[in-house]
Formats: sequence, C-alpha cells, structure tokens
Amino acid sequence: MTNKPQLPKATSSKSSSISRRMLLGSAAAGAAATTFGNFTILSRQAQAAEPLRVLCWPGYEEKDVIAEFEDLHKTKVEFKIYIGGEQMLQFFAQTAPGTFDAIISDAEYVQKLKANKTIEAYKTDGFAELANYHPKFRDFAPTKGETAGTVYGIPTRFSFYGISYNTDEMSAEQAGDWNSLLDKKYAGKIGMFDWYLPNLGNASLAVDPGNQTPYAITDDQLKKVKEFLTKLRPQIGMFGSSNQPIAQAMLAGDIFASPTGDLDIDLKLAGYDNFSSTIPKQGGIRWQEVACVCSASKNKDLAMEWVKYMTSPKVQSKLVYTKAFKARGPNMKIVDYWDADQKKLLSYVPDPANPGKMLVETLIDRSMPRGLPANQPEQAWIDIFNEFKTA
Amino acid sequence: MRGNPWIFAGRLWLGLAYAFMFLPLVVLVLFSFQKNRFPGFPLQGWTLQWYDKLFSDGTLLNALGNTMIVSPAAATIATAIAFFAAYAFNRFAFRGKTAFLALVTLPILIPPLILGVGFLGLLARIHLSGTLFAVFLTHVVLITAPALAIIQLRLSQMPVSLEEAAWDLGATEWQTVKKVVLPFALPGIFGAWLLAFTFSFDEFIIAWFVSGFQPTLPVAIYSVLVAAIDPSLNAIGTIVFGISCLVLIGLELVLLPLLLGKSENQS
Amino acid sequence: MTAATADLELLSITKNFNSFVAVDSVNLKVGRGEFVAIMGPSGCGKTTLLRILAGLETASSGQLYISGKDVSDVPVNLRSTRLVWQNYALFPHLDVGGNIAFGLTLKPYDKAVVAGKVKAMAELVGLSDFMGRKISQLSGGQKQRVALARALVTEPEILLLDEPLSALDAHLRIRMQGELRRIQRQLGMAFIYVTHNQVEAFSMADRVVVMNKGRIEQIDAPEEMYARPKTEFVARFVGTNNLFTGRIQEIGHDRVIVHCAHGQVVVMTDDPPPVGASVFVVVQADKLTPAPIGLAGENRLDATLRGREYAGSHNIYLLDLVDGTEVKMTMPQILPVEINRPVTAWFSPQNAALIRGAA
Amino acid sequence: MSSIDEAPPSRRMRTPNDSPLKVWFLAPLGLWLILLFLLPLLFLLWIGFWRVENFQAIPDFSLSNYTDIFASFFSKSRYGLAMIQSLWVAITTAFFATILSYMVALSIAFAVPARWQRLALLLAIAPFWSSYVLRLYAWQTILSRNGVINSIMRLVGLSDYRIDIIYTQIATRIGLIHYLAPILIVILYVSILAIDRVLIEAARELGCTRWQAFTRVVLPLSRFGLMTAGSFAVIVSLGDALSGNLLGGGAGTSIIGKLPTYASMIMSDYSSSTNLPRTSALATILIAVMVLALAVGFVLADRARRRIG
Repeated sequence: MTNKPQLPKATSSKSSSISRRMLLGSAAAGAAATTFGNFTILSRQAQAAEPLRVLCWPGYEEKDVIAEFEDLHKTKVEFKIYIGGEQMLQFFAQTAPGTFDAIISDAEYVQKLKANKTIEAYKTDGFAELANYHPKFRDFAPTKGETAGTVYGIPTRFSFYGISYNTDEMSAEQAGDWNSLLDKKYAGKIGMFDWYLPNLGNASLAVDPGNQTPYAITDDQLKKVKEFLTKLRPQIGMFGSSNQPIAQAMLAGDIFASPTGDLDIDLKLAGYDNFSSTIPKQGGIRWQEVACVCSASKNKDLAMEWVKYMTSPKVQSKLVYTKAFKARGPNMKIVDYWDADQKKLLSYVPDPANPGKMLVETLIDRSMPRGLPANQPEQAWIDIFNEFKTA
Repeated sequence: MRGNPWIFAGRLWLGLAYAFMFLPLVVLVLFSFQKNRFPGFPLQGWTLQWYDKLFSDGTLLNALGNTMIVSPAAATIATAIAFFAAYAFNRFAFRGKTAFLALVTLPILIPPLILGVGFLGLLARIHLSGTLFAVFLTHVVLITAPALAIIQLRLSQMPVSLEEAAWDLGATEWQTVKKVVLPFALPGIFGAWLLAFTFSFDEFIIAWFVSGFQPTLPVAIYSVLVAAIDPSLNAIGTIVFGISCLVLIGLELVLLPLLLGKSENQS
Repeated sequence: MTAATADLELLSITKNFNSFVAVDSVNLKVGRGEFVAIMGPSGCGKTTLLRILAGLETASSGQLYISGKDVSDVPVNLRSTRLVWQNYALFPHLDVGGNIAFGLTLKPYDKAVVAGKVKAMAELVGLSDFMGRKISQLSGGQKQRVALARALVTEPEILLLDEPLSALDAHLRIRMQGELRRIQRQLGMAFIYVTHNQVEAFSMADRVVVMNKGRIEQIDAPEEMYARPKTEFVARFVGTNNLFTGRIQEIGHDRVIVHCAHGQVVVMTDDPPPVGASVFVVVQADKLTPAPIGLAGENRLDATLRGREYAGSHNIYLLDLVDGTEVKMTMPQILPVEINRPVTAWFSPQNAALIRGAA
Repeated sequence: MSSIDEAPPSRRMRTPNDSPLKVWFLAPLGLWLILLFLLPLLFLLWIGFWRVENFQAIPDFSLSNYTDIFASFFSKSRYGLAMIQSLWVAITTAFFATILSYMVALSIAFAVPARWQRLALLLAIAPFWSSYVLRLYAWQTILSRNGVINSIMRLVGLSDYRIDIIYTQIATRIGLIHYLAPILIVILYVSILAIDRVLIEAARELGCTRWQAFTRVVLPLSRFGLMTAGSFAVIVSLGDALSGNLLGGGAGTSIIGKLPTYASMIMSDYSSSTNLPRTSALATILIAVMVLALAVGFVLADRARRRIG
C-alpha cells in the first residue's frame, strides 16, 4: 500500500550524504505529509505499477541483495519478513490471495504450502545457473514437482545445525561427536535452539549415524531418540528462541556449545576467534531455503525472473553474507565474488581431510536436509520435545 | 526530620531502585558507542559506527517513517474516542458501566501474542491485514484504555456545576462540550495523547502480525534483532529512548501534575 | 399577589429520588421584582427546588409557570432563569471578560453589542478593572461578582442564587448582601435566594420561605416570621426562641392561660385555640428578663442558672426550669448570680406567641 | 450547606442533557471494541474448536483439542507442569515486584521533599519508555557469566564470588520486575498520595512510633492499591514469554525445576507446528487462568477497599 514509494526511497538513497538531523527532520515531515495519503488510498488496486511482493526470511530485503533486480526490471520489490515457517503459513493464509507473488520457504514447508495449493510447480529449464549448483541441491528432493523437470522451489540459501563451540572449552575432536555433549563437563553448558525439528533430527542421527532419512524413522528408533534426549537434558543450560540469545550466551561463557549451526561465523566476524563449528561424524541436519512462486500471483513472469535472479552466484554471494544471516549458497560459483577471508569464514576452502573437496562440500555430504516427521504425526515429535524440555 | 533513620533508609532504597531501573539503559547506551560487536567486557573503545550504519541503511529510517504515520494517527483517534467515552462515563450512570470499563481494559491484559493471532485472523477476513491501516486499527484498540484512564482522571476533577453553569447560561449540550468541557480536559487530552503515542510507538508484537510490507520501527528492529547480532540495535534503542525522554518532558509538564491532582483548577 | 403580576408560580411541585421525597407538593408565587429567600436546614429540599426552577432537575409532578407560561418541560438552556452557584462555577479557562460574555457569545449577537453589554454589566458589579484577569487570580468576592455579572448580563427574568455568599468571610458577606439588594432593586428583577443563614435571609428578603423535609412550613415577611412563627419547626428554626409545650386551660378576653409542665403561662392572643388544645408557647430569648423583685404574678420562671456565654454585645444565660426544660435568656447586663444558684426569669404576655400543636 | 440527599449526584438528573450524547459518545468506543477486539478474540476462541487436516485448519466444532491437551496435561506435553511453573513464577514475581515498588513509592512519598517528588517519580518511571526487548538484552549482558556484574566483581578483586543466575527463573523475575516496576510505582504512589496526611499525624500524636504509624495507618489504607498492583503484576507475568525466553533461557531453573513457563510453551508450540486450533485452545486455557487470577485479585481488592470503608 505504498502509494508513494518515492519518499522513503529518496530519503534512503541520499542518506549517506546528508546529516542525520536533516534526515530525521525530513522523514518526520514527510511522514506527516503522507499520513492522509497513506490512509485514504488503501486498496492495492488503486496503484498503477504493481511491485513484486515477496514473503521471506530476513536477508532477502537488504539493499545489496535486491537493488540490482529493481534497477534491471525498473520495479520495486516489497518484502514481508517472517521468522519461522508457522508465521509464514499464517501470513499467507491470512492475507487475500494474490497478496504475495513469491515466497522464500524452508524446504520442508513446501509440503505444507503445496497442501494449501498456494504455490505452483515451474519448469527448471532456462535456469542456467543450476549447472553450478552443488549436486545435492540439484536433486530437489523435498521440492520436486509432479512432472519431470518441474520443481516447487529452487534452493537459494542453506546452512547447518552442526555444533558451534567454544574452542577454549571443547576440542574439535569432541565437537565431532554428538556423544561428547553428554560429557559431565558440559552439564548445563549446552544451549539449544527452541524448535523440535532440527534437534530431533540431530538426535535421530546421533543414535543412527549416517541415516539418509533421519525424519523417516520407526517408532522404535523414535524411542531411542527420546532416550538420547533424556540423557542430554541435564546438559542443557538454556533454550534460545533465535540465534541471537544463543550467540550472546556463548560469548558470555554461559554455554560452551550449541547444536545451532554456525554461530561462530558471526562471532569470528566480531573478532572473537575462540569459536568454531562443525558437523559431528554421525551426521547433522541442514536447513535450506527455496524460492517458490505463488499460484495466485498476477505477476508470475516477474516472480520467475526474481527466482532466476536469486540463483545467480553474485546475488547469493551477497545473500549469504547479509546483516541478518550468515549462511551458505548452493551455487558453488559464489566463491568468485569473495575475497580470501570470506571464503575461509564460510568454509569454501579446501578440506585438508578430503583432498579435492572444499570444506563446505564435506559438510554438505555429511548433512541431511531438515524434513517433517514422515512416519509419526507432528504432534508426537513435538510431545517428545516438550517432554524433554520439561523433564 | 533530619537524621531520622527511616528517611535515610528510604533515600538509600530509592538510590538502589534507581540504580536497578537505569542499569539496563546505561548498558544499552554504553554499548551503542562501543566498538564491541557483542555487548560484553572488556570494552574495546568508543565509536559512532553503529549510528553511522543505522543511518546509512534506509530500512530502519523508513520504518521510523511508517511509525510516525501510524502512531500519531492512532494516538489521535484513540484520544478522541477516549475523550467522548470518558465524558460519557464521567457524566452518565448506566447499567453495565463497570462491565464496559472492564472490557476497555481487557486488551492490555490479554497477551499480545494471542491477540496478534486473533487480529490477523479477523483482519484477513475483511482483507485488511498487511496494511499500515491494520496496524492503526489494532493500535487504537490497545491504546484507548490508557488514554481513557488519563482523561477520566482529568474530567473527574471538573466540578459538575461547571457544565450546569454553561447549560444554565443557554449553551446546548454540544456547545457545552466544545466550549467548557473540552478546554477543561485539554491537559488530560494532551497527556493521554502522549501516553497513547508512546504505547503505539513501542508496540511490536501486534504490529508484527498485522503489518505488511511497511513495517513499523519496532517491527523492523525485531526482524533485525531475532536474526542477527547487531549493535545498531543499541543505537536505535538509544535514539528511541532519547525520543521517549522528550515525551517524558511533556509528561512532566502535563501528565504528572494531573496524576498527582495538583492542577490549578478552581476549588 | 395575583397570578397576573406573578413572575413565577409553582403549583404542587414534587420531586422524588426513588423513594425519597426531596420536594413535597410545593406551591409558591413570586411577584415581579420580589426578593424571596428560601431557608431551611440541610436536606430540606431548598437546593433541589432551586434546581427545578433552573431546569437542572425535572419535577416528578406539578407545574412551573414563568410570566404565566408553563415552562415545566422547557430544558435548562432555554429557560429565562439564571443560577448563581455557591462555588461560583466560573470557567477556569476564560478570563473575567470571557466568563461574563459566555452566555451572550452563544447567540449570534453582534460583537460590539456583546462588548457593550459586558462593559455595562462589569460596571454595575464593579469589575471594570478586572476584565483581563484570570479566574484563579480573583478573590472570593470578585469571583462572586463575576458569577453574578455572568448571569445578569443575559437579562434573565428571574435570578436564582444558591447560597451565593456562604464562601465569603463575614465582613465581605455583609457588604455583598447590601450590594445584591442594591442590584436587585436597580434591575427590578425577581431574586430567589436559597440560604441556610437566617440573618442573611431576614436582612435581604421581601419574603422568607422556610422549608422542612421538602415542605414549605411558612411564607412571610421577615418581621412576621420572626415575631409570629406559625409552626413549631419555624419557631425552633428562627431566632433564639424558647418553646414551652402545654394545653389551653382557660380563655380570657384577649389572652389565654396555658398549662405547661413547669406551671401556668399567660399569652396575649386575638385568635385563641379552644380549651384543651395542645399548643406551644414561643418566647424569644431576649424577651426574657430577670423577674423584678416582688413580682408575684404571671409568667414567672423559677429556674437554676446552668451556664453563661459571653457573646460580645450581650450575654446568653442558660437556665433549667424545675421540670428540666432548658431556657435561654439574653441580655446586655451581667446577672449577679453564681452558677447552679436559683434564678427567676420573667416575660410579658405581650411578648409570647402561640402555635397550635399536633393534636 | 446542602447535604448529600439534597444535591443528589447530578449525573443522575434528568435534564435536557440526559440523552442522545450518552449513546453518541459511547458508540465509537463500543463499536471499535466490538469490531476490533471482541470479534478477533471470539474468533480466536472459536478456532480452538477447529480441526487440522493436511496442514489446514478446518472449521468444525470439536473438543478434541481440549481433550488432547488435558489428556497429556501432566504426561506427554506437560502443559500442566509449565502452568505450575508459570503460576509460581508469576505469583512470586508479583509479590516481590509489589513489595519492592511499594517501598519505592513509600520512599518517594515520605523521604523526598514535596517539591522533588514529581522528579523522583518521573525518574522511577522513565525506563518504561524504552523498548522492552532491548532492555531484556541489556539484562542478559548484565547478568551473564562474563557479564557486567561479574566483570565488575572481577575488577574489584572479588573473582571468587560470581552471580550465576542467568537462565534461571530468578533472571526471568528480574526482567519482569524491571518491566512492571514503573507501572506499579505509579499505582502505589497514587494510592499512598490519597491517604490523608492528617491521619498519619494524628497517629503520631497518639503516640505511635513511625513504624506503628506505618503498620496501623499507611499499610491498611494502601491495601487496595497493593491488591490492584499485585493482581496486575500476576496477570502481566502470566502472559509474558519474552523475559522467560531471553533471561530464563526458555526453561529456566526454579525451585520447581527446570521448566518453561506456559506462555513460553504456547509461543514455541505455535511456531513449531502447523496447528493454529491447538495453539488457540492453549491460549484460551491461559486466558481462563488469567480471568480467574483477575477475579481473585478483584475479590481481594474489593475486600481491602471495604475494610478501608
């Protein structure tokens, strides 16, 4: 409903050159002036040029990532940020059809979006950049369309739920084994992300190393997962609802390790070198985001263009390095846009243990994509997690 | 009174209380000027880089712009609604008055997360979710209760005879409201507006749910906050607190005299 | 007074608050230019009655006529009455001039006309030098004048005043009494003046109305009311009266003998109740004197001196009669009797009045 | 002077003014509340009776969400334990917040010269006007193992002592008390201010010590304010998940155990599963508990008010 996108745009583009005071003043004055304008023109239909509207995790809206697309297509892209797949579904379900043209979804949530018929499959031919994707991201396991050559979503960003740890307190060898977390030394010193899916997935791998389908397990296996978690409970010092509190807790020394992924990237960037991360030998869970096109979009062509844009190595090189998140990109060519430091930080460097492979490739090989419980209802898994939390 | 141990203990306690109240704010402001990327010790030196970062990226400023549209509008409408309602509550007796007042207070008591989901569900059905207008609509609900309380407080200080005098002199009811009640309630209205404004200015959970492509400032802050670790947040926190301090000066001048009943109105 | 010349006429006005009867079938006529004071103890209904006249309350039943027109259902803002409040009820956000002009600015008058009227009124009440003052900067007396001017400038037919002087100090009150009377005469307007202060009522009013429990007890000129109260209530309420309960024992030519508990009392009267009727004998305290030596005859009161109060210009003596009845006697001189000693008081039959008792 | 019955509450009077304004002036508030508060709330309660099929909420009237929740109230999902934790944390938080704020209010009212009281009150409530979330982050920095307090203790050579309360419900309470204090201080200060100073002077005159004057006059007369503040604090604490998540570490330790609060459970359940009806049912249970707490608070406050007379 930005009937006057010019104002904020003008403000932000000039912002570096004018003083803060002026900026505040002009923003306030502009805001006052457009108050009525904004309220009277409420309906989307009233606007001339339809911008592209995207529902996404944080990062995609940052100027570095999207500016080139906007310039190229002479359009404006508007973002609604969500945090967590459930919010995404709610935002989608609770807005008029056609509100969003494209969605960045977690790969496993594509199933739920499909069930709601909110997204549609599209052909992968014409996506030249897919050739540069790591093979694991070319099989589109959770997002494959019903007919050959179609997908519901193409990966754009991913990373791991391996163990991030404080190198002063934990050795690389220990971090390479899920069972080290049970060490008495770490009682109350493990932080955990407050979501059942990655944690139960990791536990599933811990009790059944190398399982290619950690989310499709039998009831017996699930029982073992529960036992593993029960043993883990006294080790947990805190549950974090997002990365920030966990990273803060690591830094403050309140916890020594966390199966939350790669908190070390941000910590290293901040100048704290005593942090690292890895995926234990039993395997670990990987998250990945995919770009989807909404079936009710009136702007599908532009949405497709945007999806294509997001597969480019240059864009991904920025996307995985945003203020919001540090992550990894499925397009292996992104290294061409980085300096040595960035490559090292994001582990796009040769793996000494695996000649001929980059470290990130080893990690990809060792990790399994996050999925939804295949053989049990969601609630059964959530109950296990709740029981674990309240144990 | 001098040397009285109770007074001494009271002042000591007050000092401790202030230390407790301001400690987080001091930390917030301190780390907005520190080089540390994570708030922690030891300190790594002074910098303005986080402010620079904040203002070089238009996102938060845009969000501030959105907030400056929604919050004044919501505060204005809420204050207007609250004034009329407070007048009616103050003047008339009617059945269900207590229940009505309880209903007004309920929105602040229901956890905002719960309310947010409810708002989203309903607004979606009338195709209003995802707009600044939706934020405006819901914020009015949330901030009317405090505004009402302040204006009621002011109106309760108005002698009944003031209105009667106006009627007696030939004023219609509407003329009386306009020419007598409104001027009398003005300090209360002003205080209520400020309070309503700051509530709306700070509110984020509901706004998170119902706002669309134009986030308000707290929503923008939150979307950076949950995802990343960025001391720019301390910078914006400092600025928001600075703005609030300005509002507080307004409060000092208007709201407190009212709350404490030290107004200059006639006996 | 006939209806034709009456400014105001109340016909059995009654006001109930739920089961409580605040005003009980009141009938009253007020003539053109008359100053009527309504008096009574707290809770007697006088203020409610005034508010009914102003239109701030609606009577439960009865009719109200102003200049012959039934205004019972006319709302307050359309009535030609104006009320002056006890607490002044001045608008704190307006200055003196703004307060006085308030009523006029509600109507589409020419500004110059308003200014002229306000100026003239300010002069009448002596506020010309205070027009720009804030209300909070005024003294009590000045506020009172503003309230008066604000009401009068709208040229009402009747001015209603609700204990307007009760918040002023004694000196100012007396000055304002005189001034109110002067203004009332000058404008020839009917004033209805509610007060619980008897001195105020008696010194200003043409007629005094005494109310009790929502009913009118007596309507009379002040002197009449003082000298000849018609009910026990009025007798007790007005002045410093002594009351003796008794029965008519004997009726003479122009006097009756009343049998009281402490003895016989002789009262002069033209209109005696029948023998055996229950009556009250009213004697004002200042009409009691110590009995002259050797006085043998009527209206002797044998008593014991219980106390003395010095009231500046006079002394108040508290006496107990033989049957325990308490009696007050006032006189300028000092009574050379010690406390708890016997004393004999006396009053002339001419100075006593008779009130018929209950039954 | 006119007595009470003579000048009845004139709001009850029938004047020309009676009427239309009452309806017109209350209508905006009423409509706004009904359309934009009651309707969404009822909608939310209603969703609690829906069912979920294939990740979609289907309108229905089924009690299965509630029976499911209560069937596993103390076993599988253990919402019951979380509810007990919530009540324990909320009641103790409210207790401490009320007592501590009362002491602040008393100090302002009695230990600060009259002309500085406004400033003192203003200072006490100023922190309310900064973002709650940011304040919680600041508290995290303060209470952490290597945080502000422990760093300072190390600096002054007290490295043997260390406060270790982050990720316990004590930290949760600190965050909540910091949030509640400004509001409670205002409520309590206003209620203390309403006490007639003459009563206190009279008590002193009658030979009360300062302490007796406090316990026999001030305390009984501020009971209503204390009850109001206390029940407000209980309700806010019950509904808040942020402090428990950020400072309490999601499932902070308390005497009862390492348990999350109920509000925190709702929040994480909501974001974990595609089951809005279940979330709604969970929320409805919380609202019911809050209404109950409010009713208890109301009864207590009313009793306190009656005792004051």
